[in-house]
Formats: sequence, C-alpha cells, structure tokens
Amino acid sequence: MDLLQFARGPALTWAATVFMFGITWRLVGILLLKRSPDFSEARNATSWLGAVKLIITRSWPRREFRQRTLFAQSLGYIFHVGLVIILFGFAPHILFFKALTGLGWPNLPSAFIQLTSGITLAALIVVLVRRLSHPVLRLLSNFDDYFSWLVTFTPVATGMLAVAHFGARYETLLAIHLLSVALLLVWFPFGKLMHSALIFISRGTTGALFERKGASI
Amino acid sequence: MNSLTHINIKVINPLPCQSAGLSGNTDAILHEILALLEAFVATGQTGAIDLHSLPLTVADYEVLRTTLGDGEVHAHINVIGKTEVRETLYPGVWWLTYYNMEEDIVADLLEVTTIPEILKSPAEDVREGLACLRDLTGAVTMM
Amino acid sequence: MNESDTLGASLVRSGVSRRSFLKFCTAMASLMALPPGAAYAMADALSRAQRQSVIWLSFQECTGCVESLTRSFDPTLEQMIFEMISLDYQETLQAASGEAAELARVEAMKSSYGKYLLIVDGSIPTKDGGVYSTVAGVSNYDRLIEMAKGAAAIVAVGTCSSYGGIPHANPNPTGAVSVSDIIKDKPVMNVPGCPPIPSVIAGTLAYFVTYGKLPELDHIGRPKVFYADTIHDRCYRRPFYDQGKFAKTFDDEGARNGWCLYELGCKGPTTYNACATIKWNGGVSYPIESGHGCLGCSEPNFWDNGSFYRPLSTPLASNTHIIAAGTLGGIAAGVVAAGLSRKHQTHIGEEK
Amino acid sequence: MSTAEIDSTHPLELDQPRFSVKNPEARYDKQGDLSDAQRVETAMRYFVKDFGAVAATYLESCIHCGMCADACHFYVATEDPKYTPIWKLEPFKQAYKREAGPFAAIYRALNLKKKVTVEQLEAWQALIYDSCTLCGRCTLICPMGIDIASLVGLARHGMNQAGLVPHELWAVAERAQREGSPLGATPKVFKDRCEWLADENQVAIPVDKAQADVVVTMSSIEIMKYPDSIVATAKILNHLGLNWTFRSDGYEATNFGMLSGNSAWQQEASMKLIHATIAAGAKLLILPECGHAYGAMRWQGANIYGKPLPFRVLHISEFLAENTKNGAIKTKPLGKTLTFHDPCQISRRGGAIEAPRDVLNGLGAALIEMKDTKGVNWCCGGGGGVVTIHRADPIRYKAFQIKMKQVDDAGAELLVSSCSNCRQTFDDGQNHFHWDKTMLSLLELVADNLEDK
Amino acid sequence: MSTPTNRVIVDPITRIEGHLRIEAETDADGRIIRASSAGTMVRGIELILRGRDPRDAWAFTQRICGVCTLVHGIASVRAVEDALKYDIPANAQLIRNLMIGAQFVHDHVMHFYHLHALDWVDVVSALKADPKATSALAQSISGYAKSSPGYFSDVQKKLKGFVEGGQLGIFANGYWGNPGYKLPPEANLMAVAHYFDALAWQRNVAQLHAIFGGKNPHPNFVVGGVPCAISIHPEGQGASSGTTSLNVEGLQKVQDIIHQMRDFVDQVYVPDTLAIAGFYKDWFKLGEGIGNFMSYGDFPEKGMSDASSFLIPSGVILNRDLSIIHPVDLNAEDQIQEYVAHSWYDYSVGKNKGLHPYVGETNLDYTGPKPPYAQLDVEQSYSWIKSPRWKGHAVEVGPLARVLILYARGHEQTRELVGMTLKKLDLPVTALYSTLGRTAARTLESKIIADAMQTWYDNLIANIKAGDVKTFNEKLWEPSSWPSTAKGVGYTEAPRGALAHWIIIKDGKIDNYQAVVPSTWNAGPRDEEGQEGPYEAALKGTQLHDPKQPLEILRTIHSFDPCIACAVHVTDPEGEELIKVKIR
Repeated sequence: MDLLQFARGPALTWAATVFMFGITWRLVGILLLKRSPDFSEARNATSWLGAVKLIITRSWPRREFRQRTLFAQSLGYIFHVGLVIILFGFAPHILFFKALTGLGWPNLPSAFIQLTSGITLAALIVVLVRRLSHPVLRLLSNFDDYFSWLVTFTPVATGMLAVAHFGARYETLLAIHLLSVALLLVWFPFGKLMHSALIFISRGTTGALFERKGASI
Repeated sequence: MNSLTHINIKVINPLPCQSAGLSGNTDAILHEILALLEAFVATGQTGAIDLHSLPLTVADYEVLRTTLGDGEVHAHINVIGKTEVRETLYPGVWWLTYYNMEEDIVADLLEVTTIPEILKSPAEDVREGLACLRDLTGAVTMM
Repeated sequence: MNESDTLGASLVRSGVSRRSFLKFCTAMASLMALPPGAAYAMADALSRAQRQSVIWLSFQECTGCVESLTRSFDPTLEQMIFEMISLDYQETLQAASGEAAELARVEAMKSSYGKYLLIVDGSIPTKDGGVYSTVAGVSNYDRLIEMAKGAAAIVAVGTCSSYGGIPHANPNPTGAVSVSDIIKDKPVMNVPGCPPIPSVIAGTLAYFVTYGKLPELDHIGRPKVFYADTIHDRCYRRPFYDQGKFAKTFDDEGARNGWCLYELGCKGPTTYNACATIKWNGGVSYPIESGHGCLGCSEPNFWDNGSFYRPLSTPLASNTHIIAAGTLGGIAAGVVAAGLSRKHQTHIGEEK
Repeated sequence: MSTAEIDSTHPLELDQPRFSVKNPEARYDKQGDLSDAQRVETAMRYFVKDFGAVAATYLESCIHCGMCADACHFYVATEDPKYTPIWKLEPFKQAYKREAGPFAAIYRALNLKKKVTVEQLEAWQALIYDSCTLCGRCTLICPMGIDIASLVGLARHGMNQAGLVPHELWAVAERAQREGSPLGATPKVFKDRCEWLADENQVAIPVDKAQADVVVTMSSIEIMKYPDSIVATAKILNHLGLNWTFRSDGYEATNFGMLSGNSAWQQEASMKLIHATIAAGAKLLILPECGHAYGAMRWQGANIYGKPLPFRVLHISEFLAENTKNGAIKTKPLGKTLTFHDPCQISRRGGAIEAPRDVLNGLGAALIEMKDTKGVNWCCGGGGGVVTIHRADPIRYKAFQIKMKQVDDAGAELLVSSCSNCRQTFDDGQNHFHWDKTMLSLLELVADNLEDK
Repeated sequence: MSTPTNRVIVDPITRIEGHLRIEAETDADGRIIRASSAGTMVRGIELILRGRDPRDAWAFTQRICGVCTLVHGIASVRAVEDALKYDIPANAQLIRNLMIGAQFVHDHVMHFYHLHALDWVDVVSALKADPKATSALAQSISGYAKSSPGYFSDVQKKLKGFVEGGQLGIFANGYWGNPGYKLPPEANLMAVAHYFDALAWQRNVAQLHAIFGGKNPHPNFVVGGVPCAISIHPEGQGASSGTTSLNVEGLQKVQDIIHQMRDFVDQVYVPDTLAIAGFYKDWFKLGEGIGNFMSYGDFPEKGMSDASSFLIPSGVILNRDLSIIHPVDLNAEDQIQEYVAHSWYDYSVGKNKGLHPYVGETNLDYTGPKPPYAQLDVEQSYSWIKSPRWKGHAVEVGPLARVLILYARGHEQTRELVGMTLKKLDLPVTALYSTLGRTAARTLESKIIADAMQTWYDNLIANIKAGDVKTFNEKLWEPSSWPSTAKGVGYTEAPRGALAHWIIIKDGKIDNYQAVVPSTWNAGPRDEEGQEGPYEAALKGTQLHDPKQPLEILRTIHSFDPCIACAVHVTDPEGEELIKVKIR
C-alpha cells in the first residue's frame, strides 16, 4: 500500500469515523446535560423566533461594535468565505461529497478556486500573526487555537500545492493533502473547529432565552 | 473543418500540436542557433537542436520556417521513408526532417555544420560501391 | 554461423544502407530525448557490435506486452528483431517449440553468457513452490533465477513483472511477485504499463544496445526519460482541468468537447507515463483522447486503487458501515458522558 | 474569623456616596476556615453543579476570538487583556472541561486540563467580582452568541462556597442575610422610616396592610440613601388610587446574595417577597428602581418559587409606562432636554427597554439618546456588586469615564435613569470627578411632576 | 525427452498465447494413441474480481489475455449489462461490432502469418527461391501490389543477410528442412514476404481500436456503451472546445483501416491460404477432432436481446450432423457445466460432478509433481484447465464451429465461400473437419466479417449524419440505481470461439464471477468419463515423423489457435479455503 492508497483508504475512513464519533459524542454529551424549566412569565412566547433571529443577525456585528471589530470581522469573513468556496466550489471536493452522500452540484472554475485559496491562505496567515501579536488573543490562545489553525491551514496549503503540482510528485502532494484533511477530521470534534456546529446551538440558545425576556439580542 | 460534409477528405497524420498561439520557444531556438553558429565559425564545433523534444505549436513552426527560410540546397534521402534535408537562408544551418514509412515525422533537427552527416556518402559504402563497379566493369570488359 | 559478424556487416548484406541505419539511430535518439549528436555515436557503436542477444521469458502474463511490441511504429518490431537485437528466445514469436525451443534458449545463454539482456513479462508466483506457473516443467521462479545469472541486465516489461500487476492484485491468490522482488544482484529496469507503450519498450532496448547499460531510473526503477511526467501534466485536456470544465458522463457535451475526465475517475494526475506525448499505435490516440480516464496502469498496485471510476479526490471505498458504527458509538459515548456528569451533579446536590 | 467579627471589625460605611465597609484597606477577601485544598474542592464541586446544557453549550462554543473585550467597559477603559470577559471564566471553563464536559473523562485521565489551584481562584476573584458588572454587553458582541454574564454569575456560586468573595461584597451580603437588609434597613428601621416620611411629606404610606392589590418593594439603597423614592412611589400609587402596601415581611428587593454568589441567601430573600405578596393577596408586585432586583425577581423569582408566580411582577418603570400610556398618570410638561441611561439588568438583559422611554414621552421631555443606547448602552461600571469593592475603584472610575463622555456628548440638560445602583455609582463618580451631572430618578421625576388632580 | 513408454512431451508449445504442454503417448510407429493437454499457468483473476465494482470488471478480465485483447472486455460489460437490464445505444452497438470485427480480422491474420505459418513455411528454403518465379507465382494468385521480382529479391536479400549473420533469433532451431515442409522455395519466399507485410499491416489496422478505445492492446470499454464520445461539432464551434479521437479525422481513419483490412484479406490472406493449402491437402484429413461444434453467436444488428439479428448465429452441431442445430441456453443449469476430474481443482460436491458457472466453485488443489518435473501423471489431474461440457458433450468452438453453423443455416456468403474453396482445392465438405479445415474456416470467416464491417461503418455514419451521436446510456451508471442483487451472463464470439462471463452482483459489488472461454472448451483435459477435449481428440491418430521435431502436433494444436491464459480461471462463491496444494 502506498501513501496515496493509505490516505484515500484507511486514513480517510478512520478519520471520517473518528469525526462522526467525536461529533456525536460531543453534541450528545452537551445537549443531554440537565436543563431547568423556566417558570417566569414570558414577555414573548415566540422564543424560537429569537433563536432564528440571533443565528442570522449575529453573523455581522451590531452597528455599535462595527468600528472596533471591523478588522477582525472582515478577516474572519474572508477566510471563512474562502474556505466555503474552496470546500464546496472545487470540483474534486464536490466529487468527494458526492462519493459520500450522492449529492453533487456545479463547480467553480479552478483558477478562481486557486485565487481564493491564495487569499484564504493570506488571511489565515494574518489571523495567525494577529493571534500572536494581539494582547487579548495571545492571552486567550491555547494549544487548541494554534493546532486548529494549523489543521485548517494545512489542507488549503497542501491542496494548493497539489493542484499546482508544486514541490513534490502529485500523488505525494495529494496524499499529503488527504492526510491533512484526515488530520482535520480527526481533530475537528475535539477542538474549537466544532464551532461550525456549535455556533447554531449557542446562538440559538441565547436567542431563544433572550427573546423570551425581550432582552437585546 | 469539423463538418460531416468533409468526411471523404483523406486526412493523414494531422499535426500533433493542438494550440494555435506561440509558445515563446522560437526566440530561444533562434538564439541557440546563433550561439551554435558562432561556435562553429570560431572552433569548427558542430551542433544540433532536436525540435521534436520541444513543445512547439503550429505557429511556432511557422515562425521558425519563415524566419530561417529556404536556402540553396534541398535534398531528399530515400531510406525507410523519406528524409528532407534543407539548407536555410543561413549557410551552415540545416533543417532535417525524418519521416517513417507511414510518413509520420520521427525526428526533426536543426543542424549547424557544413554538410549533415546523413548526406555524406559513408566511406564503407563508397568502398563497397567501388568494388561493385569494378566487378561490373570487369564483367562488361570480359564480355 | 559467423560468430564475429557485426551488425554493420550483416545490415549491408541484408541491403540495409548505412544511411537508413543512421536514420534509424536518429529517430531512436530523438525518441529517447538524447542529445542530437548521440545518433552518430549510436550508429557507430551499433554497426561495430554484434546484435544484442535478448532472451525473453514469459511468466504469469497475458501476452499483451509482446502484442504491444508488435504494434511498435518507431522502430518497428521487424527493425528491432532483425536490425537491432537478436531475439533468441520468445515463446510467442519463435519458430521452435518444446525441446528445440529450450535448446535455443540454452545455446543463447551459453554463447552470450554475461552479456545477454533478459526480458521478463509476467509476474512470478511464489506460493506453494511456484506450482501455479511452469514452463517445460520448471517453475517460473527457478527459471528466473537460472536465467538471471548470466544476464548483463534485466528488463521487466509490463506492470506484472515490474510490480506484480494483476496476479498480485488483492488477494494475490498465487503469491505473485515482481522480478525485482526476487533478483537483487543484477540491474533491473522496470518498463511498466498494462501493456507498456511499444516505443517505450523499444526505446529502452535501444538505449541498452547503444550504451551497454540501463538508462537513468526513477525511484521505482523506471527509465526517467519516459516516466518523468504525469499523463495529466502532458494531457491535451489539461487546459479544461485548469478551467474547471469536466465531462460528467461519457456522452455529455463535455465528453464530446474533450473536457477533462477527472470526474469520471481519470488517474492521469498520479500516473507517470508517456501516453500523452508519444501516444498509442503510431500516435493516433491514447486512452484519454478516446474518452476513457487513465487507469493508472504504469503505477504499482493500480488494480487496488478502488474503482476506476472513482475520482482521485474521493475515498477509495465507501465504508459507510464503519462510519455509521462510529456515529452510533459517538451517541453512546455522549449519553454516557452526559449521564456521568448528571450523576456527579446530583451527588453534589444531595451532599448539600 | 467569624462573620460577626468581620462585621464588627469592618462595619458598613453608610455616609459615603456609595455603601461599603469602613476601613477597606484591611481586607478580608477569604471567608471561613477552609484549607486551600478544601476551597478548591468546594469551588470545583459547585462549579460542576451549575454545568447544565446551556452553560455547557456556551463553554464549548468559545473560539477565543477576543471580541468580547471590545464590548467590555473595563477592557476598553484599561486595554488590559485580563479584563477580556471570557478570560474571567478561565478557571470555570477549566473546571468544566475537566469535570463535566463530554470529554471530561479523557481530560482527567490524561490530565490534559489541570486541576484548578487556589492561587488561580484567588487571582481570578478580582476578575470574577471586581471587573464584571454582569452587564452582559459582551453577550451582544460574541459571534457565537455566548451569554458570558450568566456564566460569570454561575462562577460566583463556586467562589462563594469556597469563601473567596471580596471582602465588602461578602460583608454586605452577609448582613443582608443576617438583618434582612444589607444596609441595616431592618423591618423596624423601614417602618420607622415610612412613618417619618409620611409625616414629613404629607403622604399616605401604607405598611403591612393585610390585603392589598399591589405590593411595592424598595431597595435598601433607596430606603437608606434615597428615601425620596419611597415618597415618590407613594405619591404616584396614591395618585392612581390603588389599594397598595409595603410589607415589613417583604420589602427589601436587593440581591447581594445573587451578586456575591450565595444562592441560598438569594433564595431566602426572594421568597420573603413572594410570600409577602401572596399573603397580601396582591396581583401585582412592583419592583423598585434596582437593576439586579429586576433580574432576580422578574426572571428568577418563579424559578426560585418552583412554579409560576400567582401575581405579576413589574419594574416601577414598566408600571409607570403602563399607566402613562393608558392615561392614568398625567404629568406637567417638563420642558427640558434629557438623556436616559439604560440600566443593564432592566433594559439590556431585562427586556424593559421601551418602558422608561414611554414614561419620558408622557413627561413631555425631549429625550436625547446617547450614542450607544438602549440594549447596547454602556454600563455605569458599578453593578454586580462592583461598586462596593474598594480595590476595584481605579478601574471602575476609568470605566466611568466612558459613561461620562457618553453623557456629555449627548448634551442633554438632565440625566435620568431607573436604577438606584446606577444612581449610587453615578453619584460616587460625580463626587470623584467633580462632574456637573447629577443623575435623577425616573420615578422621582414623575412624582415631582404629577399634575394635580 | 521421450520416455521408455514412448511419450512425446512438447513444452513449451510456442507461437501461442500462454503456457501449454502436450504429452502424447505413441505406439512403436510414432502414431499418437493418446494425447493430454495441460495448461500450466494460473493467476486467479476471477478470485481477484470478487468484491470489486462490476463496472471495473472489464479491465480485469481483459487482462486475461492480451492477444484476443478485447473479447473479455466485451463479454464482461455485456454480463453486467445483462444483469442490470442495461440497454446501450445503437451507435455503441455498432462501434462494439466494429471493434470485435477488427479484432477477428487482425487476430486471424496475425495467427495465420506469425503463429501458424511457420508450421507450413520453411524460412530457410526461401533463400533458394527465384525472385522472378516468386513474382510470377504471386501474380498468378492475386492482384496484390507488392508482387514484383525486385520486391521479393529485396526480401530475400534481407533474409539472407540475416541468416548468414549467424544470429537467427526467433528462427533459431526451427524445424527447417523437415520433410514435412512441402512448399516449393518460391511459395516459401512469398509467405516470408507476407510474414513481414502482415506485421506492418497489423500495426496499421490495430489503430482502429486505438481510435475507439485509446490503445491496443487492451482498448478501453465502459458498461452502458462505449467510452469514446463522437466529437462532431456544428460548423464554427468556438476555439475553447476540444475534441476526442472520434472526430471527422478519426472516422475517416476508421474507413481507411476497413479498406486496408478488406484489401489485405482479399488480396493476400485468402489467396495465401488457398495456395498453401493446395500443397498440404493431406492435412484436410488429419486432426479431425470430436465432431461436435458450438457457437453462442455474435454481431447483433439490433442489440443482444434479439439473437435473430446476429451476423453469426448460435447453436450446437453434434456428430457432424449439419441438419440439426441445437439451441444453446447459457442460463440453463443443465446445459453448460464444468468438470474437474482431471484438473487441479476440487469441488465440494465431489470431484466428478459438473457445475454450471452460476453455482461454479473452484478450489485450487494442485496434486501434480513438484517442479521441476519431467512428466505429468495423466491418469490423475494434469491441467489448470477445467473441462466444460454442453449437455455432457465435449464440443469444439472457434472459426470452424461458426463457419459450420453459418453454412448449416444457409448463410449465402458462407455457402459461396466454402463452395468456392472446396471446389478450388477439389475437396468434399467433410474435409472441413480437419486441421487445415479449421485454418481455412478462419480465413473465410475473416472475409465475411471484414465485409460486414463496412456495413456497420456505413450505418454508424448514417446515424451520425442523422444527428444521432449517442454512444453511452448514463441511466444505470450509478450503482445506487441498481437492484441489491442481480445476475447475468455476457457472451461474445471471440476469434477462438464461444466466450461467456457469468456475474452475480450483490449490493453494487461482484459477488461471483466466472468465465468459460474458448480455449477451455478446446484445450480442456478429459472429463470424469474419459471423454477427451478437442485438442486431445484431434491429436489422436497423428503420425509423428520425428518425435524430436513434433511439427505435426504443432500444426494441429496451432490450427485451434490456443489461448491458454484465457483458459485458466478460478473462483469460489462460498469463500471457503481457496487454495489447497498437495504436491506429489
């Protein structure tokens, strides 16, 4: 078995298994913790609406915070949008999802994906520099932050190299790319990358609770 | 040209190059010829460029052909398919195209020399030819 | 038999002129991407030498490699076996059978001991004493060992002899292995492909005949001159890959317009071979040009890379049951974890 | 040191603009006689007790983006990264991961998250108590929607159980528990005060009516420092002709139990009000101008009671708004510009955002909103018990400068709010900075401008 | 290697595909009493196939053989299509016909000149020929262009130089000078010249496969049609569009190749066969075989489901009785069965039972001598090849079977060709049941198919001109659209005879796969009743002139065109222990 076979075979299978195992473990483990009933008289009965509202509106900052968070928000948007475009717009990735789920959709031009990857990598580097230099971020950051950054950065970087056939033989680059994806999948449930699922639960929880009280969301 | 009305036109060995634009290799080739020719004049060192090994487009060939042009000598050699030997406008620069029996190009060379090796009569062949001619004239004389 | 007869003399007697021989050498040099001047050296060296003795052994094979060689245009099989080499043993082509054939092999081995080139196609079964393939009652393994001793070098033609090929594919019922798995004390060159491009077989032979040694090899024993680039790098459909234009089926607009076959499982990006440049059968086409993705046949273990129609970017197999089991396991782990936490909390509540 | 000793050594200081203990330099920030190990153990146990699904979701979700810092007045005022709201929860989070999260077993087995140390807890006391007013402004900026303020509230439980509450806050809370009022407004003092105020102001102040439709409560700050609020309340309720009363068995609505993290004390204080209201057969409980009182009774009262309350709970501003809008309260036009400071617990986190504005509208005042207003208004910096803690003064004053600038920028003639804790913080700030703005009570403003019948 | 019991062993049989060994027992006069045919190589491809994607199977099975290179690919895609009830477009059917047809013509010509001819042609004798007389001979039998004295003189000169150079290469140790060679030097020279011409010709005609399938050997196929889309654009298509090999130039090249094929068959192959056969008329009485013949039929006009539209019909002829053609049902469990009584396999139901391929099982069970060995024990198991039987009968498959069935069914062109051939050689119809009958049938069949190719090509062009460029049916491409279980049989007529693959698909994967191939029918060993296979029966009674030069054995064996790698296969549906070896 060569490296690519390992990457496409056992590595991906087991990474996906760990991914699903970890995700369900973590979500179930959180959601099944105790919940106390709220007997207070609700100001608004439609708390679910607040959940939806917050899930949507918290995607951009309130006017009052815009100035202070503009840079961080933009940066976040750039690399998140970049990742989404790369992940869901690149033909080989669509094939990957199609192989897993049977669902496919039209792809974006490869050149556009390469450009996006470049921008995304640049944004991710700025993100890292900022995390290393900004006092608040430096204080807050732990292994999870840096490792999660690494496992996000690596697939984009290795993917770009693989598409460009740069630095090594393509099968090696592709194998490394797939292994980096496997690493991402394995780490995903256990680190902060879970925010991609938790964001809905967390925002939804606050949205529902606050809507009930009529509080600001 | 991709029309069905042309289906009966016999097309033999369409050129392998697909793209129409210039690859930018022609300048490099011309400079290389210049260097080879300079070396040849100065030291007598011959040289050659194998065009087959370079990624040239149809347009590249066109540029090379018009730039180098046709000189005074144009020879055909008929062994296992034909071979075309043409001196270019620049004496000492030869263009040799080798075809196989099926008329595919098997080698395409630019040689810098006074006369390409393949045009010269091989010494052994000359000696053998001499022997044959002697036999023949001997036979004639004897008759 | 005139032992000292040179190839040059023999050619002259056969009516092959020195010019045509020089031309043949020029074509070979060009094919091998040798410096243009090498043709003269090659012609000179060859005309002074005897034709190279070649002994070809067929083991667990399908004869596709020999068939491929018969389709060679530059040089042709006739040119090769009558002007370049002396093919002293080749079961598919030789006149003699049985004892007479065996005798031809033994004679060739004796007269060219230490100098002959040994070509092998087919893998070698090693399980159960090699009973799965015998010729003249001798196992392939024993025959290879015997013939390798006197060989100047060995060329493994085809993926089976290079890397085990299809007999080696999972679960490898006969314990098939490659030549280089067995022979460690001789130079072995692999010329993989299922089958290999005939010009590649011919070109590598010509190189050996000219220089008396094998050309430069890559990390898995293939001559670099033919196996340096991927099919994908040299594919005429590459621009469509770069544009993200892909054929989705074998018969859609993209397929008819020659768009990239990546989505149909083409292994061009991971396959090192000269199909896209030399092409097949006198240059008329190659698999991708004829609408089917590259199978990756010049790579080790290409049979075991999942379906040929699975794109490179997808997992080799859909092990959904394993993943589903993981998911259920995750749910169970989550329930247990939450249960433990709750118990912990209740416990504290009671303590109070 | 026993509780009584602390109280006697450090009696409460009532004469200053804000309430605190006398001699704050001699600090006593650890309570009880637990060993360090026991403190850690206790803190952890009580942390764990609070990790429900909601808290867990929040604690799992943080992506360390640091944006919450930009919403927090303490960070914005000091630019000190330790005041980043989520950082204040670090030991709490650590305890969660190690003890209650889905992967707790792994964290424990591999010791990936270390046990929290007593040094850590002591260090974090200043972050959990001194530099968080529980104002929840950070909740509004968090891209993950984490309600950090509620988590700080939870974290205080464990700190309290471990005896690691800042000296003054603990003292105030303890006294509230012991005497029924943090500031010594015992039922007797309260009754005396009401009697005296009724006489002084020629207004009927019913106390301990057996039956009433409305039960009204006060915060001890009002009772002791802003007694005009009692008068104003009485004037308005009388003006409306309601059958109302104060109850000496439940009049005090402050929440130092909650602020210090002592749930038991808080429960006791809340139950007093609930029982008193039920005893009076009232259908309405009016909460005073006190922010945390609102959160504690309006949103937590029923949960402490364990079932829905048999009466409505309204903040006084909500009560005023209802009666202004229905025309029951008629006021003389004020004819002045004013700006309104939103008390965080009533407005941002309580949902009573428009009520005070409706009242001001009824007053005919020209309301000039501050730049960041309503739900995102800046905190006064003194809530959540912070105003009592002396060692927090430097950062609190710094934070207050944001508030001052905001008010000044609004350029209104008057400054109004409806939280006596804010009012106390403003008064203290005004005194400290010799500022020219005095905060007015919305309640008093209404009472003073009632149209004569 | 002759033994005291007069055993003649020929191993390797050369100029075939694969590894075949013949052990013949002769009487004192050198007449063969009993012959045993042994396949000595096994790879286990069907075992390797299990668990794989059925759409991939063609690529694996195609590697069963590189000589008849595409027939297993065809049988495999047809098996999957049969299992899934998967229709293919008309154009795909025509292209497959063209590819199979080209395979027939290419393979038959190569077999005749490069594998079989040296049994009849003495290369060394050609040196003695007079080029002028050779030219006259050539021109008397055909209008082929390369027939000048100068041409034959060049060939002779080349050959001479080669022989005198002392390195004979593939011609070394041939049976040159054996009295069995009857051709005059001129006929030998002509045949040697055509040996070289055929080499050049086959290179060119193999390009047809390369255009449709990307390469030859082993062109590509695809379940549901053919992989190569037809790339014909309306006038003025933008520069951004590319092309496939199947464009106007490619189609024109296909037409050129069909012309070349027909020309060569008409002008060289047919005349040479007749000319050489004329010198060996005694071989129309030898090598008769068993007299049972079978064809599955092929070259559908309207799709595999309509067998009446096949160019080559199916059927079985028993005991040379051309008046009754028995129908063949590949799905009937009592018709086609494989026996292993003398093969190195074991059955769980007992070694003497026969099994239909759907329930076939094969456990490798080597009981032969440990290599190196001198002699096999032919009373026990002696081959890796099984013994397939139709309703218990051993049957011969291949060109002779097909031509006989065409002839028996009254196919006009066949009747005419056979009649003409027999008339020219002055032979009765029964002469067909012989070594040279087989060889002649192969030649005649080549002509029938080469002619038919022009029709298929014309139909293809007509479809394209009418706007139908569909070559692939994507409907059942995704395995998710398949039933959870399916079974089917795919068959074709390979150059060497009737070929079928049986497949069982379960959950989108191959559950069982079994191929019964032409050379299994022809080269199989005796069955449990001692009934010989066609090779063995055909060799019986052959008189060997010199046991050291077993030319007679080669002639008969080569007339079957053996393909031994094909003949050996293995599968095991039960998943039990697959390989057992007992070495004696």
